Amino acid sequence: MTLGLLLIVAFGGALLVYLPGKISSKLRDVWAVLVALAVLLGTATFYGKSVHDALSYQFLGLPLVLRTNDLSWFFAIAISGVGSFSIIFSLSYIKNRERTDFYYSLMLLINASMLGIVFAGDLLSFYVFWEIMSWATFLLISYNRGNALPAGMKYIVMSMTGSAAYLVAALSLYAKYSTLTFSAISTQITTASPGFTSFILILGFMVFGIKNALVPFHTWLPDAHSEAPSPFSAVLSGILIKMGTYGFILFLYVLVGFHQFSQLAWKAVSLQSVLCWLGAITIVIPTFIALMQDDAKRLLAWHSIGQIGYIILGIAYGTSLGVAGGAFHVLNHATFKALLFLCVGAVEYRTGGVRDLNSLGGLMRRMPITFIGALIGAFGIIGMPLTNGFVSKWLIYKTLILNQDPFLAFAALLGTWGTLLSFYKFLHNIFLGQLPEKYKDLKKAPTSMQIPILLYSGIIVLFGVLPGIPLKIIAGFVTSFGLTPLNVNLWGIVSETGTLNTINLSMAVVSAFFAAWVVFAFSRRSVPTTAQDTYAAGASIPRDKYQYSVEFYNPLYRMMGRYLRDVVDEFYGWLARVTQMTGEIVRRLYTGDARDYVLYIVLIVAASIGLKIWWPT
Amino acid sequence: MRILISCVLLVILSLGLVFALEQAPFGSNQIDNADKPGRFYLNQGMEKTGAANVVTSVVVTYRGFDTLGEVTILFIAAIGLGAVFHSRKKVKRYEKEKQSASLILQTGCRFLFPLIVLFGTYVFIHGHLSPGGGFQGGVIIASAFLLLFLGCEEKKIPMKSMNTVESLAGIIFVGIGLAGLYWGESFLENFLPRGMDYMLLSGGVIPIIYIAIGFKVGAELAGIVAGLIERNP
Amino acid sequence: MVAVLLIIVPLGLAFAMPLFNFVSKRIAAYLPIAAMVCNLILSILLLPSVMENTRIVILGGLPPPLGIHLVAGPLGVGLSGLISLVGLAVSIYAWGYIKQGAQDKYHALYLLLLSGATGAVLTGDLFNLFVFYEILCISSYALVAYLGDRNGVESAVKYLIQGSVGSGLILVGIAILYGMFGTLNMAQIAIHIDNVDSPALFLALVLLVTGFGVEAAIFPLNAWLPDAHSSAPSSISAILSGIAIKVGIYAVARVLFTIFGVAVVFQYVLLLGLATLLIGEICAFSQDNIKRMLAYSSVGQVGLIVFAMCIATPDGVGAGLLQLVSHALSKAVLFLGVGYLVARSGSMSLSSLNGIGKRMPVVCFACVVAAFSLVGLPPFVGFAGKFLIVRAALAGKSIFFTVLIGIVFLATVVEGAYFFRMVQTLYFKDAKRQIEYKKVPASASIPIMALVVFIVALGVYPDVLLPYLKSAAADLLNKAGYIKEVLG
Amino acid sequence: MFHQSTYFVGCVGLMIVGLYTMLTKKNLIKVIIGLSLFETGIYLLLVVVGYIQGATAPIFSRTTGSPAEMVDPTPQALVLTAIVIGVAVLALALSLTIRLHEHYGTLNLRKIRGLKW
Repeated sequence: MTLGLLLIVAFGGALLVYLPGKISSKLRDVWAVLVALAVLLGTATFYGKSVHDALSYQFLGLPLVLRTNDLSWFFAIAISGVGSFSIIFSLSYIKNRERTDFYYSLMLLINASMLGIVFAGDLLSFYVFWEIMSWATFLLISYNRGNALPAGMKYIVMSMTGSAAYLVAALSLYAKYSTLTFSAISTQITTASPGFTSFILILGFMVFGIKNALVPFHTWLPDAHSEAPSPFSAVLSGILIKMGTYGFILFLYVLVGFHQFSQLAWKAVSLQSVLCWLGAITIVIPTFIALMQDDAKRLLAWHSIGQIGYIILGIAYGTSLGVAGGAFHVLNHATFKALLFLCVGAVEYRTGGVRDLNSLGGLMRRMPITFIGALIGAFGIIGMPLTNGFVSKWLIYKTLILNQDPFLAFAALLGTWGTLLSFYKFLHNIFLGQLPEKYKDLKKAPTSMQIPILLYSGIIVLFGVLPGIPLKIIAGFVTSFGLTPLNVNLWGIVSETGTLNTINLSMAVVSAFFAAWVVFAFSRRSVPTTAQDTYAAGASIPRDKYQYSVEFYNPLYRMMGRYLRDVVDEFYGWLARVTQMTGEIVRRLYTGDARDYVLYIVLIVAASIGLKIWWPT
Repeated sequence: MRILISCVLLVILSLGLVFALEQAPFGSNQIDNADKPGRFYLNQGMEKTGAANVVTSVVVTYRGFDTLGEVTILFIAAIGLGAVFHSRKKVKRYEKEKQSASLILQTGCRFLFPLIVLFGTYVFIHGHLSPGGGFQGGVIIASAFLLLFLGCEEKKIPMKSMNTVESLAGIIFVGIGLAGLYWGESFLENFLPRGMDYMLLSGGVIPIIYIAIGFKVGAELAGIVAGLIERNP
Repeated sequence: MVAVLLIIVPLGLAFAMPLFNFVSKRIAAYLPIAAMVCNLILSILLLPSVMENTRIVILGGLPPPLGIHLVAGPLGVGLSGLISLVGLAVSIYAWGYIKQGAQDKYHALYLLLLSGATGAVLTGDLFNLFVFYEILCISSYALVAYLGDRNGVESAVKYLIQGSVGSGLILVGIAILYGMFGTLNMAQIAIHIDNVDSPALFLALVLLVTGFGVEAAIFPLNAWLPDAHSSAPSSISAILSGIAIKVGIYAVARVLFTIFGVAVVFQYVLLLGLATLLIGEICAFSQDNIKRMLAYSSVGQVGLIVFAMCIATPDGVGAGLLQLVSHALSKAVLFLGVGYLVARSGSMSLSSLNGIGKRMPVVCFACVVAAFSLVGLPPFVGFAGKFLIVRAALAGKSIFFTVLIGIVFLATVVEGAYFFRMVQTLYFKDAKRQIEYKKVPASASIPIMALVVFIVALGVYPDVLLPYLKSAAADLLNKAGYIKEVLG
Repeated sequence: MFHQSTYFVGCVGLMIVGLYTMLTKKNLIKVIIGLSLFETGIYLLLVVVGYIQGATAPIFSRTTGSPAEMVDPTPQALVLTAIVIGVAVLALALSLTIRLHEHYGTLNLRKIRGLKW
């Protein structure tokens, strides 16, 4: 199987969904799942291979290259995994909606285009797939209608700004080196002037920062994530925004090279430290904004931004531990964030679209599998030992501490606290506490939803216990960037000052759990009583609002709220309004009076004559 | 305000035009150049085409393609007018004020009409010999129709036959051009013998084309006039 | 020699229209289709031979400097192929779309418009260019007012006034050039122009560019465009946007590059093009009337094409030409599609089209593809155009152009914003009223889909156009080559 | 006779008067008259461009006929074409004006502004 064939299968499968869809919806579902699995399998066969195919097809006289290596494969397998899990989850989630053909087609198309991005071997094909991904994502974000429309607009406008910057960067490189393939550029760029390299890199940060939701460019993400259909939110948050991370790695390590990057500075401020601090800000502020959210998906969305901060911090830090941590966090975030979105999706599916944290509660007994999934996902994102999130965060902390960067380390730590707080709220408000009356008869999530939830949970624990599996691949490409090689074994990773050994760790954690279980199992059980009788003297009260978890962190919010305004978003909104107003003013030029139009013609002739007189050349 | 701006702009424009035009070497000194088309037409036009009126030979053969375009533009104006007026409601407003022309006027019109048409025909038939030509003749014929409209209101021009004349004349023009392509070497080539100088039958295809143009222009302008004064839909 | 038929066939058929009308009223609608099929075949047959060396078609029996002649070069024949392709699609569409008014007159005018456009791109004589340009303009004045409704007539009047002033300026320019050089042949003027330095020359340049600029809709000469494009019948909007503007751009480019070739003026026009781009896109952004929005978007695209051409390298001109092709195809699809959308929903306001995508899937799909192509998204042809433009602009490695490209992209983002808003309106908004929409007839959906196929096919494989673009750009830019081809 | 530039001044003057009328008059008919004036100026300019002082019309006859003493025939042919184009535009403009008057009941250009912005 060649890469070209894989992409043809992926794209063809996506576009041909309409055909079985015309016959029956069952057939279409089967087709979609089969295509997704076929792509997953196909991707898996490239494990460990290094391929470099120049296609016979050329675009505008420029050769197109597909290539794969450890880095690409790492991302590709994550893409096709998350993609196929989401497709399976969609089977029942999307069943009763309209335009399901469209939905599946776009899901597969986005999947295919993301694969194309990571397999692209030159800047042009990268861009083509990137753009296909962007507009397909736009269509799918808008799928939910209502609030989703402005969210989609926000996304696509920012995304287009990014692609514009990309095009400028890519074609500046082309103008200088008359090639667009990564390999050729990376050998030639070593001689470039610092100014040119910074120009390219800053444009690149803009492009990938937008997709990645790095802080000044993050505003599209909360809206888009929360308004998209949940299985797609999983893809969006899990892997689509990581294409930005891939781009970061590509520009920083593959094209320019870390050594060159670390030397770029303007006066005392180096580009690297700017990026690191952006990462740190991205960790802290969005995490605390997330804490205040009452919409389950919005909360998750803000956390996506926060977690991206860890990834960027790790990657920009540039030590091999940091890069490995960042890259591993990509995979981990893909698993636990997708899992969390799917759990919320399952809840949403059963409760009829409710995702307001204040009106849910006590669903643990009604939807146990979903609860377990959410629990493991939350553990993962907090970074509890035994989950994969722990390992990647450990790597990042370790490198920050080793290099004696207390402020960055503190920022990372602060982010974790925020995460802990908000996921306590998340878990509690949905699954624990009291079950509202109206959800008494809630059924379990359908099997097609439980399968991906369980699979994700399994993966999180597996990679948490045996982090060596992915770390081996990561160590492979980290070495290829010219960083110090990592010493990885199946149980963990060896660093200069300490060794991560998950076996010991898991023994400890499991015994702690066991001890806790013993305590709880043999102590007295709490007896649930109905709460409303004590209040209001028997008058009927709005029960939904009397959950004690309503407005969970209200005091905290009152304290921090005013510092957590999304200033950037307000700025972009202002910008949009200014554009609109400019349009309103500018179009007054077209006065509707025919004489004015003649005046314009005379004006331009007279102006030209005047220019010629004042400015004879 | 508007007047002020206009004045300023127009002053700049006119000064620019006048000064620029003054510095340009116009007229005499350019045409003496023998490879210039103007000189060439004067020196050899008569011999090549046999038309005594050099302007006509330029209009009909050398720049015949322009003339074809020009005829087309008139045609466009005629049918465009028809299209614009097509869906129009009949306006009755002006009917009341109408007053039929006096007998003298009516008789005079009827008397003059054939004479004017004859004159117009003369002008376009002799277009290659004397000043005048298809356009001029056509306009004169159209003016005869205008007179008819003004004087004798009950007269209607037969629109259908006008259209036919227009269409046929146009096809003849194009047909002659294609015949030139077939028998000669290029479109609109003067493929007929040039005939005797200064005689009516000279100039090869020029008189034929001019007659076609004359009919076409006459019919079209009459149609335009008719359209504008609402005689016909 | 055959190239003359490209002009003569539609012209002759239009002349014969009243005669055919006697036979049957229904023939009128078929004549444009027949003429355009014939032109398309002719152009495709001519193109390969013309690519090797330009053919000079003598008219009226005199060789080039003396008589009028057509220059069947790669640019001219290629553009006439584009004209006949779009013209064919639109005439098939019009066959089912034009149901009111004097239909035979519509089809005759339409044929004349196309023959005017073809003549303008093929001719090698300046005055002849003017004449055909006028044929194009005058027939479009009449066609804009074809329906006779208030908006149509009003916009036609404004279009006519502006257009006529523009033509007058062209005529003054021609008069100056003729007075100075005693010839109207573009190649010969081009020879002489290099030896003369006179303020009159500059004046002629300004007048010609301004005059042709009115049809090319360069800011601020484009005030007629939003009115005319939005109130004409949709088939005519498509042809005006797809073809008529392009002829204007061709004429401007011909004058600028082939006749004058003054480098300083390029930058001036380039800035004008940039202004056109920005103003068009911003105005379109704040429009709610969908046809007006598309019209302003045409303004913006014209700005982009002018910008690309005024980079004045072979790459830049080629990119501009590709963008021209892409815009012609995409905008034709959009206007044709929106024509039926507007007809079915009964209003041009964007909000009346809410959720219409479900009722009219084919047309809306086509519109979305065309919109994506205009924004420049792969894998549609607009992407290739945009890509080449940026490549050409950055090839000079000058900071000036990098900044300009930034502005271009600003405009593109704005453009994307309103096109994506349109897509959302078509598909993702709930229809307020429940109306049973009639299906779109095949006479509309087939040409639209055919154009969509072109958009996608050229987008996936734009390389087929590359050699053509290269020689067409050379045709336009290589002054010495052009002179040599024409005068031998 | 006059110096040649005198003619230019006349032509330009006519054009400017036409343009001034177009720019300042509110009535559509007057604007069209201005257009007509403007075009007339251009026709004159075209004729002037080909004029040679003292030369005759380019028509041969049995008695006269020295090509050297004739004016350039090309501009005259051009003027012929241009005039016809002008007539066509004028006819179309007037017909559109009639239609416009039916719709608006006025020819005041300040009021005929159904399409703007």
